[in-house]
Amino acid sequence: MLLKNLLEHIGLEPGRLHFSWISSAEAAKFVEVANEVNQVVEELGPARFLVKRKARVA
Amino acid sequence: MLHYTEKIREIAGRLLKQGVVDVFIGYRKGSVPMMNNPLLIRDPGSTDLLYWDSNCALNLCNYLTGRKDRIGIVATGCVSRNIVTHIVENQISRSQLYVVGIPCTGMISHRAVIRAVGGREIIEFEEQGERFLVRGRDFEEIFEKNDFLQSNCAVCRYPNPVLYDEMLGERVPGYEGDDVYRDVEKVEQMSSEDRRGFFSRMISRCIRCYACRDACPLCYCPTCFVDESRPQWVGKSIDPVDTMTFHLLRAFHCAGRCTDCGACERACPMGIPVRQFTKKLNKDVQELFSWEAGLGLEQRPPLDVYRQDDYDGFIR
Amino acid sequence: MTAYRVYSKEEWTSAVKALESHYQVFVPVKDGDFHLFGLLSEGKRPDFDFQNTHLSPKSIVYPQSERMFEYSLDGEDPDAHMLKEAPKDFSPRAIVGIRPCDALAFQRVRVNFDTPRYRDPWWVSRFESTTFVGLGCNAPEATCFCTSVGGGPFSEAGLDVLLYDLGDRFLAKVLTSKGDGLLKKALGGMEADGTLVRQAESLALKVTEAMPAVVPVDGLKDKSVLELFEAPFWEDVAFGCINCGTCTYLCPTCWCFDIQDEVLGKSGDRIRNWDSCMFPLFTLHGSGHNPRGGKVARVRQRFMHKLKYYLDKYNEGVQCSGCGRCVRSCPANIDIRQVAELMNSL
Amino acid sequence: MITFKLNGREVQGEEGEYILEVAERYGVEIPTLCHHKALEPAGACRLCTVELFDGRRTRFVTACNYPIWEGMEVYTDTDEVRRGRKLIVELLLARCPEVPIIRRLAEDYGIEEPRFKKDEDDCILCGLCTRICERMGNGAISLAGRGVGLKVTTPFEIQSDLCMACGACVSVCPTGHIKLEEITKHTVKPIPSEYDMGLRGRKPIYVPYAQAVPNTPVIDRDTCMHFRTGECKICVQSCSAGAIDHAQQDEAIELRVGAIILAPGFQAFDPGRYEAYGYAENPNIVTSMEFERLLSASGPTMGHLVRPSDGKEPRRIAWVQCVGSRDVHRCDNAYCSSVCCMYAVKQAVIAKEHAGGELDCAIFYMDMRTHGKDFERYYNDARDKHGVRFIRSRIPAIETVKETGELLVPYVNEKERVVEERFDLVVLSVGLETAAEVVELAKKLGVQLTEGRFCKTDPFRPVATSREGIFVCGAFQGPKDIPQSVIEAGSAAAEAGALLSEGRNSLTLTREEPQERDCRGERLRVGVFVCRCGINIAGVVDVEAVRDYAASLPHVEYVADNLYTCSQDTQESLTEVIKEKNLNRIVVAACTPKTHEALFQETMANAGLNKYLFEMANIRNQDSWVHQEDPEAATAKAKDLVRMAVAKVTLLEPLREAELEVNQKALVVGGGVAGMTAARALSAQGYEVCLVERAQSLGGQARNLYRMWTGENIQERLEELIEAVQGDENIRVHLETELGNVEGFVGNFRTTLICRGKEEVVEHGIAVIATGAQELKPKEYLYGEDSRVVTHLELDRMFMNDESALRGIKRAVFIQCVGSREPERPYCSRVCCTHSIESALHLKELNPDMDVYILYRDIRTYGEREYLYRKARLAGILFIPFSLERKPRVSLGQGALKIDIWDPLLCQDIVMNSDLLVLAAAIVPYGDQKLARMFKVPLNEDGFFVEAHAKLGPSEFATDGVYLCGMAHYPKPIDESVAQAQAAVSRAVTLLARQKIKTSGTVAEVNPLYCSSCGVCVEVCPYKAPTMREQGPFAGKAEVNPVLCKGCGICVASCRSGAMSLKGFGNDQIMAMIAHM
Repeated sequence: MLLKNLLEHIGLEPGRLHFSWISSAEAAKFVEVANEVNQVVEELGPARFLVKRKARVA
Repeated sequence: MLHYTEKIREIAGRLLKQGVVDVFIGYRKGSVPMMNNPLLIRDPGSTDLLYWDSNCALNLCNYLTGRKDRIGIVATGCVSRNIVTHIVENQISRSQLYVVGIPCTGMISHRAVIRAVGGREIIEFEEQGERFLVRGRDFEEIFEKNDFLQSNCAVCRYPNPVLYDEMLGERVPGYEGDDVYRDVEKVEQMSSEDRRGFFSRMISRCIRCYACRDACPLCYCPTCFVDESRPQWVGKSIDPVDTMTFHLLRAFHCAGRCTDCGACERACPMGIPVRQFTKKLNKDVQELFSWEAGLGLEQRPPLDVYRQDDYDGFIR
Repeated sequence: MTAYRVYSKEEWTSAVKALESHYQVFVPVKDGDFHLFGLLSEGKRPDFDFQNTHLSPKSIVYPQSERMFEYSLDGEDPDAHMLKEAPKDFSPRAIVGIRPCDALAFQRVRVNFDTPRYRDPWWVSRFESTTFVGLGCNAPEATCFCTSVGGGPFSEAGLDVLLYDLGDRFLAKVLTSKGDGLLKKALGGMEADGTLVRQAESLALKVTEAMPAVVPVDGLKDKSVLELFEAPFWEDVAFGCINCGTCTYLCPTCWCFDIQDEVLGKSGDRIRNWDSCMFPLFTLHGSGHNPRGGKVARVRQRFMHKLKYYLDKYNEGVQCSGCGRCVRSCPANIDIRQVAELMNSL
Repeated sequence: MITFKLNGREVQGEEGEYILEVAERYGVEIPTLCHHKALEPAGACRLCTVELFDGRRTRFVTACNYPIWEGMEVYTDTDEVRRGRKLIVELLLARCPEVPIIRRLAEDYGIEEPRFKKDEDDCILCGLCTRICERMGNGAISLAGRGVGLKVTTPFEIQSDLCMACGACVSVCPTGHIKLEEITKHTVKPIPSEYDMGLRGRKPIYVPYAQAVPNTPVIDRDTCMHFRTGECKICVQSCSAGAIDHAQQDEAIELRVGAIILAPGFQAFDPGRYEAYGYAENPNIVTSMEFERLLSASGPTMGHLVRPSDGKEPRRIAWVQCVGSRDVHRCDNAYCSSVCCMYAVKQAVIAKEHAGGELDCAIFYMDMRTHGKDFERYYNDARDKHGVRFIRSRIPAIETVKETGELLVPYVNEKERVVEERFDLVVLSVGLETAAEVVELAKKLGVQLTEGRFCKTDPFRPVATSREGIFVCGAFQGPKDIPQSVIEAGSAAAEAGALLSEGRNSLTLTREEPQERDCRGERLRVGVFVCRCGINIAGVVDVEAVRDYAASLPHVEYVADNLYTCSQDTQESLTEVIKEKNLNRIVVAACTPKTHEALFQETMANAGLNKYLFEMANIRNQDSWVHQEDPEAATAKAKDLVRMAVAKVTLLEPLREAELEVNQKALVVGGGVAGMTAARALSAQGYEVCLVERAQSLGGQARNLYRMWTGENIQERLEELIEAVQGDENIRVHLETELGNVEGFVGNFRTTLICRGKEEVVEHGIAVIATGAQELKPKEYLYGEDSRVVTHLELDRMFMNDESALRGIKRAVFIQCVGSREPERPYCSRVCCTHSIESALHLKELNPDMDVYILYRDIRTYGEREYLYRKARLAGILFIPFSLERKPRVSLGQGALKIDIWDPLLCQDIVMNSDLLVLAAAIVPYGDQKLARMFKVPLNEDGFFVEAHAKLGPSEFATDGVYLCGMAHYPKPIDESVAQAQAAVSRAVTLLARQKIKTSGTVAEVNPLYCSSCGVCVEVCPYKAPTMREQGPFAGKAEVNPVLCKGCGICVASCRSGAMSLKGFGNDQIMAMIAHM
């Protein structure tokens, strides 16, 4: 929670970071969560914040 | 707080002479105005070097880590809280320490003072009770200390040491307002995008000197994550993402342990308000775990323990 | 070569502006609480009313992080597994308003990057494409000690032009043909007469003589390295040090760097970054051993390098230009002037 | 081997094969309508016509039945061929213009409208149906008629007896022409799946359910056509493993055994007998067992909740409780089935979760019996958080609304008025009963039954039947839930084990473990084995491509693909390959490590490799199963997974497993019934026991109890038990003793006992915690203020002392749930209802004229305890319910105890005077934090110990070597305490009997150079594996005891300094996988 709050505080879009607790017996939940995360993240589009591509240096 | 100096010298002399401690850690008057120099003495004869005023803001707890001898140390509220954390985290044992407690009326922000004189060079600083005087080449000004406190000191709820063997004076009142986290709340109210901009701009000046980390008594790992190479968690260039990653992780490693002593912010040569990161965590830790760091030897920081009723609303 | 031109302050501002079409022009700009060098082309307003920039202009020639090479690990790429030099910009640049101490610093550093045997192509190319327009110090700070280390508030070492601030105008002393060329590209100004030159010279003399701190470094040359190395004071000197990189990163004469590879997928960059002798990774061996493993050894290394090793190796003074930045900004108040005194009087 | 050319490419086939088969194998598609690989080809549809060049000339043949020959040249897709096929399709389209498969073909061949006159048929006369019928050995249909009159029909066109309604014809018909109903006289219905309660069909060859053990298909002889006609055997042809043998016979095996354990279970009550409920008529009335399948993700609707009648989502569901339980009118099951209340609550909550907020769930009950551990909390949540409605009313009948399939449920509401509610679905909470054949079996075995036809047992030996050496467990012992069944299973195993303990280990076979090769310093040689898993993987993923790709990866020395990598023969060849190629790292790309890792690791060990040099890539569960619709992406993903696994495996290092001796002594903490029983059971299995009791004498709470609900005298039995314990040579009893400290871990505990200030250290391999619980001292109802207000135990004491005053009492009142099921103690104390009724009956025995009232919230006389409830009512004891909101009020009035209570039946307050008020005080745990910390075992929020798994591990802790029984686990009666004590012992013996245990090699380790001594690891580890080194060069740094470490990784995640790593999951290994992703 602290991490999520901090990340979102410094500007990570809500919905970029998810937490879930899925036991190995909860296949349906896994699918559900995976799809949901997928959907939310797709709506957000590609991540830019905190993603390093090529170092921005001289 | 100047008047503490004599008492510190006297106590240090006594402790060293009686062999209660092997070394005594305090401050020496600095060679530059509003900058004091941490000092360790062994000889009861050199206690005159010890000095105390409202510019002793580098956290002395830093100098305790891993010491094996018996140590006398002066400690304000926040330093004592860090000493508590140090003891809880096995960095020093209580029995090695003789803590000389300082009821603290706050440290002066040298940056604010310089700003107040329009960036002109200050050559002399003199503390006079609740006021202080600064003198430059062609000016002289007297200020109220309370107007120039470091921002963490201005909202300090624990100015008195929480652990000590001897106190230097009467306890002083702590801050009682309920807006300790007003600065964090202000940022919280911004939009996600604005916050992103706010923090990106904030750290754009960072030169990756790690003064904030090195001034922090919580940062005592033998190898810091920024120095690890297998894997290399964070790049070493001044790439903005790497810089942000560094600040983020540094702050997170302090989650639930930070006493908001302000050493990081004071140490930053670029004047970056790095406490914006840790203070958000402090606020959340207080809200989620009702916890403030370093108040007692009995409990470990909240991220070290699991409790059934830990907040889990974020887990799906 | 010596010629003088005089500019009213407004004139000078537009003269600098005129340089923009020929150079990347770096000028002191106010940024929050302090001054820094900024690019004119980025819309920065020059502000010549400053003591010194908070950060030294070292990065203009020697960036804190610099991409040296690029490479590809993709077998399909015809240039796979080859280091290719990263594109670089060596176009002419001018640092206008550099303090004499910082100009001196480039000279002190040059012995490292530009030697008969080794030449750092990037440092040298940038250095050579740079024109240094100095601004003499009318009011050195209490922490300045350039005169003690071979410089002075109006020292001309390393400069192409030296400006004197004469209150309402600048007197520009042309020192090199490079400087001459620059002033020719600048607009305005006029030939200065002898009165102004004399006024400037007397100002320089007065200020130089009034320099407050004298830091003794005269005895260092004759001291034994080993004795200094084993001197008893290092532990006390180092005690307060928190091993941050402030002193070395602010220092105009610190030059150490570290080379890092950054790989993303199948492409990689070889980047060099400033290093600092304060850091644990500095001189860390592959074996895990570090000859300067602890705080005391690191602090000693910094001072020994600046004040002894450099002196012994190059015989060109100490590796310090007396700018005082480390003294002012050290969070723990470690003061090189006091250390120099300790070393000098051992 | 015959070589010929197919579309110009050289191909090979076996003698006797037809063109179509070979083409299929080489991936060349030839359209056909009448071909089935199990049947002889007929060349009926002509669609598979191809061009054949025999060296001299070209001709057209049907590929399905033209045998291949050396040197021939076949072209499957020339213009000529296409033209010919187009004509065939056009003709077919004219005949069957509406059949989808023909329309698709027409589209493929660019035909919009046939030029011929259109017909309205849907049979293309391909003859598949008749051929398959023949193959089934029936010949119930054939092609009859001639020329244009040719058609598929039955003999004489009448529905026939010959047809067995097997449905084979329907299954092969490409057009949907065949209607089984028209052919057969038999009713046509799918073979009901037993697992899905008949809600879904299954095949004659089937795996009973996905998790069945063994997970191999069986042939149902009753429906298999081969067993019915002697023909078919298609399965033999299709099984590439050659596993099918129709000749197998049942075998009678005679075993000589020392003990028998009966665990035949129960059968669900069949509500078809209740006409009033209309179960047999209305498909929307289902039993709870059927509903369970409807809710299940593996069920017929994949967990999507719909009504069976029309597939609509129900909006309102009702549960009707006690169907076939607590009922002597419509059936003979007077007992309570114990489990139905809880499962109904669970089903209602899950149904709501599945359906979202819209669903209304109502449960009609008589008494809500949620007496299990944590059940009451669940019940409260169901009501308060999920909004499940609970209505106390017995439902007399259910009516169907014909038009809508809705159901009308009439009931009596709280105002005593009959009302009716409509539901879309009604679930009958059917009870448990003993099957008739089990009753037969019992008779055969000479085992006595109770009046409810459950196995008769003794409370102090709850799993011993009336016949020596025969034990019972599970629902045959009495209706019960899973935790209690699992406990009894352990209990029965302990009883049997005690009989057989002398023979322990005499039949064990020990396996020779080959010498492990030291492969340090060797060049990396990775073997990659890609599994086809039959068609599970290969049906989607291009296994050969993945295999070839693996061969291109660095360090890979050997690759292979297997049909079933897990099969016995593959294991053998794997062992050979490892040895032959000197492989030193293995990757298996197959299914889940959860089920198969251990098998492959064992194979590696057999080949002399350290078993930790192994990595699995799950290309089935995580790939072929989830990306069926996109084989290309699935193949790419399989390559990714293999590449990652190879990247990781190259960085793996051999790990060691520590082996430790198990101390053969046991410690039992607590000298009550549970503790003593555990001690006796351990002793009976031949182990030494140290029994610790803090009181001055043995016996615990049982000392305060008068009679069992079955009437036995407890004190007599307790004395026998105490004597047996004291006389047992294997048991050392420590009275007035408490635990000072516990060190060590499973197999090697060192416990300090403190007895009157003196300390003694005992070493033991396991510990059983049986510290019990105690009766609450109530703070209400004038308890402690008036001597006539007593608790159960106090009343029992009066019974035992045979106090004559009791006989003079005119009126006695019992109040239930005193301190239980209250907000501050939200659990049911389980035993009080039975205890109150038993005491009330005893009062009636003492003085039949006494008025006895029991004021209750729900009477929870579960199982056969229900008889006692009935007996009490017959004996004239009066029961008045109350709710938590309207609790009885007790005051003093004119020398008597005055009790006010709202009677919901009369809808008014009743005031009664009483001479005796008995409070059913709650059972409260000791909440022994110190003990919990010493053994690193958890307490729940109520203060009871938390077992390893509520259902599957009820008598043990998650901490190895520590076991749990009795009331320290949860309030329970003596018989259940005894069972759990024996269960705990049986779990303990599985460990003790091994004498040596191996720990996992996957443990955490510390890099002391990185350790900052902060102690987070010590703090967070639930198993106390990390400690701070006390001496040596790294004194003050953390270290991990590999024996204690469970490899959970929590320390690794918590370590700020990066000093902790989990072997086999190190930073470099995981980063390598990420880098290769």
